Amino acid sequence: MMNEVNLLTVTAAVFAIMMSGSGQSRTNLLLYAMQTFFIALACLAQAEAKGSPELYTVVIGIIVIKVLTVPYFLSWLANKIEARSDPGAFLPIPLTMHVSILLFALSHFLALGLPLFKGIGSVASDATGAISLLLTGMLFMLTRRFALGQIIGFLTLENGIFLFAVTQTKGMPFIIEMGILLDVLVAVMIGGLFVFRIQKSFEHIDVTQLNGLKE
Amino acid sequence: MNFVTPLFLAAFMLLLASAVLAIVTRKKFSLVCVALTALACVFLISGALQIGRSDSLWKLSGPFYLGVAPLSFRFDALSAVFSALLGLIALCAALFSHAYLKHLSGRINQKYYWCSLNLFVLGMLGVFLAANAITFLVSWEIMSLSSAALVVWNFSESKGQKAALIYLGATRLATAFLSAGFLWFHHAFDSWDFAKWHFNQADLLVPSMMVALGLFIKSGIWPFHIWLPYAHPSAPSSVSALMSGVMVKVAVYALLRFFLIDGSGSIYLAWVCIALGAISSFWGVLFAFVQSDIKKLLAYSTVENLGMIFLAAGICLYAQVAQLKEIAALAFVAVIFHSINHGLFKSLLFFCAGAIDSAVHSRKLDSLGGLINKMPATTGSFLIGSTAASALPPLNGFVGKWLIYQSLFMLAASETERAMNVLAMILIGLLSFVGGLALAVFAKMFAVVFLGRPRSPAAENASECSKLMNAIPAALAVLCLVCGCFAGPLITYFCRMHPLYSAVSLPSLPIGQIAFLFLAFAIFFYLAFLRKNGERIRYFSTWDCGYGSLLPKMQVNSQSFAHSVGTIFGHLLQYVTHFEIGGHDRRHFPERIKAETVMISLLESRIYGPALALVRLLNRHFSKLQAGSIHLYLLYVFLVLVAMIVIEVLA
Amino acid sequence: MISIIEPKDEMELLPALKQWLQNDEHRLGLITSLDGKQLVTLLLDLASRQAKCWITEFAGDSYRSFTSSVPQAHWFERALFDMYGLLPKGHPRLKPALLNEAYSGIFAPLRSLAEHDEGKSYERDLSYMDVGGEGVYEVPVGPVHAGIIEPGHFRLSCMGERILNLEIRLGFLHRGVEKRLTEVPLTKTRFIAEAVASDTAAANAIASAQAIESLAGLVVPEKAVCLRALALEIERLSMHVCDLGGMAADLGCGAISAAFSRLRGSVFRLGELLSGSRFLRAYILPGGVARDADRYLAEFARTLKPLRKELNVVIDSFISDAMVLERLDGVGVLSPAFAKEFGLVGVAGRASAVSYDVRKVFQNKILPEPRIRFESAGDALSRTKIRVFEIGTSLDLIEQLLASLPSGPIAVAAPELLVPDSIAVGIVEAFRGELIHMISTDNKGRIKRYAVKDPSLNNWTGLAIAVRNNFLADFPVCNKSFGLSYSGHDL
Amino acid sequence: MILTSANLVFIVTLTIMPFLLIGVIKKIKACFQNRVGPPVFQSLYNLVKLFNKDEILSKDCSWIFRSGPLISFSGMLLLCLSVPWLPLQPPVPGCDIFLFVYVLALIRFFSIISSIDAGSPFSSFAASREATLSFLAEPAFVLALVALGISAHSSDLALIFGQPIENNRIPLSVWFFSGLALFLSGIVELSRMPIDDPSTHLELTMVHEAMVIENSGPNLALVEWSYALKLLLFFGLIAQCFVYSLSKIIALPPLLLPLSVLVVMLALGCLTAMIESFSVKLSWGKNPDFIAYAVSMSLLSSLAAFAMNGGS
Repeated sequence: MMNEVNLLTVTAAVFAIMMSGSGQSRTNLLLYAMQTFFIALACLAQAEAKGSPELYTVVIGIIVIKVLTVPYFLSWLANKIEARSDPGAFLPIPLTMHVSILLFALSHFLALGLPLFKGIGSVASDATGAISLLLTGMLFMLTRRFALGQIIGFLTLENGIFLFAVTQTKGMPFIIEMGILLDVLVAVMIGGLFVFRIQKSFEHIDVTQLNGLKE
Repeated sequence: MNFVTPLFLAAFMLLLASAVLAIVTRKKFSLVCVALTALACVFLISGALQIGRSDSLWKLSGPFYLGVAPLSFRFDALSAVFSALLGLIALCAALFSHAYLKHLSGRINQKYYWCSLNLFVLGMLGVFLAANAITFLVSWEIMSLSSAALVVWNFSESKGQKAALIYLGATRLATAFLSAGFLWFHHAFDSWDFAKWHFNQADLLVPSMMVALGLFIKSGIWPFHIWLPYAHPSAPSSVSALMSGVMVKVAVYALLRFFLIDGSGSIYLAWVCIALGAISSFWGVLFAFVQSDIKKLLAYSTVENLGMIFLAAGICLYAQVAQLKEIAALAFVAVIFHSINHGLFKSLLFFCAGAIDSAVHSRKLDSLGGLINKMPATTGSFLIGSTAASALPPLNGFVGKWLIYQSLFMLAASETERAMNVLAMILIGLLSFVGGLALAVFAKMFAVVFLGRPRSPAAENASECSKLMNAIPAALAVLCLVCGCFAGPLITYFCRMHPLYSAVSLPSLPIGQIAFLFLAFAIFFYLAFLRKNGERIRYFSTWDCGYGSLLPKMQVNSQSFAHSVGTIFGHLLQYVTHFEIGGHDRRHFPERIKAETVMISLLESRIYGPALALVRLLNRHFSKLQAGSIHLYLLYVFLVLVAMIVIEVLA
Repeated sequence: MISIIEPKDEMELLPALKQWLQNDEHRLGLITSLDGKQLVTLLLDLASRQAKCWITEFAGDSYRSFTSSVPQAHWFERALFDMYGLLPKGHPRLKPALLNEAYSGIFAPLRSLAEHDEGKSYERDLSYMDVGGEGVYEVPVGPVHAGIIEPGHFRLSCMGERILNLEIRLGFLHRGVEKRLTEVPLTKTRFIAEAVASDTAAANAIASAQAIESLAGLVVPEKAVCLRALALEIERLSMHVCDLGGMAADLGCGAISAAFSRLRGSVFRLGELLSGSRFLRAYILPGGVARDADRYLAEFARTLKPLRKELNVVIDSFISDAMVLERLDGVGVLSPAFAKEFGLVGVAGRASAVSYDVRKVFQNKILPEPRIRFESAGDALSRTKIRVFEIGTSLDLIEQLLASLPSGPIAVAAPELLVPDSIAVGIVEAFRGELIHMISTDNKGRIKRYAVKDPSLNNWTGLAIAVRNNFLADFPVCNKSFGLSYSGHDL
Repeated sequence: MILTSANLVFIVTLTIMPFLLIGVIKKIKACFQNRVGPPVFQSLYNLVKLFNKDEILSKDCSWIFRSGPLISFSGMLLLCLSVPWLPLQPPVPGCDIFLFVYVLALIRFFSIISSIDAGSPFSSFAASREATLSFLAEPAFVLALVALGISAHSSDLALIFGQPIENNRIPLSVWFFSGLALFLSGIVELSRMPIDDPSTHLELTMVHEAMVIENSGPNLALVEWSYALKLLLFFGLIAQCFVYSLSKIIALPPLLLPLSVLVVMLALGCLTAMIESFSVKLSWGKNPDFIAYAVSMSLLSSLAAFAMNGGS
């Protein structure tokens, strides 16, 4: 049955699903922030359960960097380049949401089939949220036309990996987790710069147009 | 005293007599034919009603031996239900034709029509009663060929030619698959008797799939539905009613007889039925929505309803395998009940379409409108038919759909494979979507045909057709209502037909009470609020924003009603609107604008078209082999001989 | 300003006009006639700030239509046909612009009675384009609308939810304004002039005053010039706030719409303090303004300050709402090419890259110059953005004018008679765009012909083009984003 | 129908609550617009007024036109008496999910055809819009109810809703997601913002209002009354979803249950009013996207229903 961590991860995954159904950059970012916030909460619950104090620092790091800084920076960026909404590529955006629900169900079955790390007291169904986040992130990247969407998708994917690591292992070394956080920050900044560059040189940030650059 | 066999025999004879009479006599035969056919139908119905639960077998031997097996017929509850339906619809069709053919007079050869019609009914009756494969196939062929003859009645038109060719192709294909399957079964069981065959054996998957495929093609289920929208508009309305109301049910009957009634089931066939049923219900209703020809629309709606019936059949098969007795019984009842329902309301709608056609001489929705004041009786029947087809309570269509929903719901809640639970849930979602669309389809059709202002002079000057043509749809409408409100006993009766589920108690719906309460409310509020205002009603023109009278063009028409749906599902429907803007300075001041919406059937353009092209290409190459030289043929024979010897030696 | 009059031969008129319009600094102001015997083509030179009138005399009552080469001319020609019965030969869509079914075929309001007595009748084509194809249906909207707005008939031909064609029929309000303006004494002219369109009272009064002043050779005192500019900006502010509120109401944001209505009340208060009338009526007169506002300026400044702050809050919450942006983006696009060819003016013009603003060109040098911004997307969003921007500009201008208000008299006496045989124009940037009043005098110095060109006249066609291929449900949004005037059009 | 205390409560609230809900929504909207707004029971007074008015009928219309409001009112009343929109046993038993959905469909069918009957351009394209929107939203509505039904192992609405708390086996997440899905599809069904603006004056953008544009007098009164009943029905079901999911966290005394449902219904009214004051009506092309959210919520609800059903 549900425990707290499970509930929180699933909530995060639901936010990711809702995110995949919106084409508006600001809604996406808001939902991303919510999703990450619930991941932070899940992390906190995990810290409570396992009694590992360094996880608290990680939680604060997540909240500061991924819940506040990154969405704020990206929404500033979106405003700057007037990338209000994404028309979507390959799949209509509402359908993306339904597909990601399907992926959610799939990850539920997948999680049930995972070998259990019984020794460390993790529960297989915790992985549902993590796997679903990962898949949703990838789907999100696939179905967005603009570079901003790719960044958000990438961040969601990264959230999924992080959540998987937190819930399914005893916990990575503290320094690595903090390092990952910083990496994410740097990646987003660089990604933002790229978005600017693309915008500048092509007057729009439609990545499907980049295909045309091939010889 | 059992009158069953004589009654059926009499029906057979009368039909045959009527067919022969139509061809032979030269004078006013129409009335006699009608009388004979009608009498046959009456015998048929009364025979079917007498069958009850006792099975009986009746063999024709001697001269009717046909070389391999005698023509043998079996009377049991299942065949009784379907032959009763056949009798009823055929009776209606015969009476209706009598009046309706005047509309087509000059364009149709009446002799030919009556002969084919009688043979058609005869063939269907044979299929419903057949006790062995030979009888089945012979009747099946009579049915297919005579119906094809009825479809081609206006062979002179290119549309009719195309319809006939497609229909003939489909029936040939269906017969081919059926015969192949039956041969295989004969090989396996060494008998032609259906009673000795077991269709659901695991090692006989291939032939049972072949048989099923033949039935799918005949029933016009996705992706074999393409003959329906061609054949129905082309055939006279009374024939369409018979084809859509009964003939496609022949496949359902065969499915029930072969695969469902023995209580076992093949899981693969279940999957195929569920998949094709689900797709065709969605596909059919979606295409129905964007049609603007009444009969084409009704044809697509048939695809939808057949899809639902096959979906229920698939669930029944699955539940039988999974030993879910209650669900299997529900789905079984749903299959029969919805077949009957669909037979009733669809033939009703086709009869009404015929009445409209004969009054306005057009089947185009966008040239009709405002017929409610001109054809009040037809309007009433059509309204009931439409509400039944949209599965609205308290009509029979709702009960059928409710049974399907209920079986899906129980499947979703049952303790079976998780994937099946999820699938059942998704199917409920899909069916509700289909239901919503069906409602939109029939609301659109009813409103565009009967309400508002007439869209063409012909519709303006239409008048009600003859009493007979009104009475038949009206009678069917009453039956629709009765089957809906008093569904409980029928459901129990149908459930008892299955040998294994006769003891299962099914959930029931107080539909009669609800309908009664509803009616009481409606009458009460009418009396309370609306009637006393009778003298306080003033009549004025529809709100025109003060500009002046509204033109017929200023009301939504069929295509515009469906346009949003067309754009939402544009990819499936291949829905494209072309614009043609003309004028001296078309950029600034266009003088003419024309918008044309076209749809290309995805299946026809992407699958059947290329497949046919491939066949033609191969034909062209293979025809070189057939040079007409005797030496060449001898060479072939020789080569085959050598090849066989080689194979024998190697083996 | 007094315009230069040049006679032009009928044959060379069209080539000359085409050549004139090749230059980006040149505009076509107005095509009309004085008494039905000639064409008067008013041309504006934005570089040298001059107006020029080409007068083409012709015999008979038909001439070769310009419309096929100069699309902007089509509405002028339709109006000419209605008013004088002058037939433009080869006009692609000669339908009534100012009259409707109620007027008999003989009636042409501006023709002399003698000509009417000849009993010449005109066939008016009152049909609508019948868009062909199966599934096309028509939605007639108006002239009586659900809201309290003026009459106009829109005939929308639709395919499902898509608009294929829009035909606009106006002229339900024909009041004979132009005729009446030639009949009343000069002292009463201003009252009729400002009633041409009552939401544009100040701009109409200023344009009328400017034309009369040029004909009378008056020099308006500096203070009066500034006070007039103040009135004009207040009117602009009030109407832009009103239009934004209307847009918010059409989008369904009831609360924001209500806030805009309330703020419009404050702007009215400014107008009342300045002129004594909330709608700026009876304030501007030839020679100056009617009332000195010195006593109320302190109160004026007190009202203005919080207004700016509150307006910013409401506008921000409206225009930065992602849903609003999304809703307006790409709706009712009018491409810059069309805007140029149909000579669009004002907000709608500037949203489609027509940067023309009368204040930049023709206004008095002593007035502060406004900031001008233009967009090139041409959709409802750009029109809304321009409107928001102009609210800011108007507030800036009001503050600047208030800070540097010169002292001195507010009016000079107006003469009884005007310069004979000349044509003068008053051009003002009303809140909808370029507004022209043209007065021509006879040999005794009386007004012979008074022509008004409302900004809406240029823009109605723009609306008809912009809604093509849009959703039917988006028509009100398109219409509101153009914000055109019915009464200004139906003179 | 036996007159028990539960039935009495049911019928009393049925007569008052619909008008109260509409009144509260209007009042709060007025508040946001700096207006005093109409009295809370203005819609009731309007009804009385309309019943006393003359009726104007179009010359083009037939008996279908007047049957639409009649059927829609009778059907709504029937549903309000047989669907447990209050957590009490309804006076008329035996309404199951599918019957509920299809009686609503019956009402929709007749309102669509009756709006086309007069041949008005406005009401006929509104009918097309209504048909399109409602079939898109139908799966969300049905699946949300079916998810609840699967958790409750019954398709009888009286066994899903209207149960005392201790009998309630449906898990929190199913209640919650179904509540969301019902709310979102309720917005579509009730033609509220952001799908349809009930207070607009623009015929071209309306759905429900344009459909009934030709109705007047008692006929219009029936339309408005049945709309009020529909509002009550939907809000009652949605409120119960939220109250039950709340009751999984906080223990509610059983007697307070109906009361708290009524309070939540009013709160939903407030929420609707807020949305209607600040949100923007969606473009016609964006409506399917909105409905997709409703469908997603119902899918999540069904997923939750299966996930939680696994243990049993």
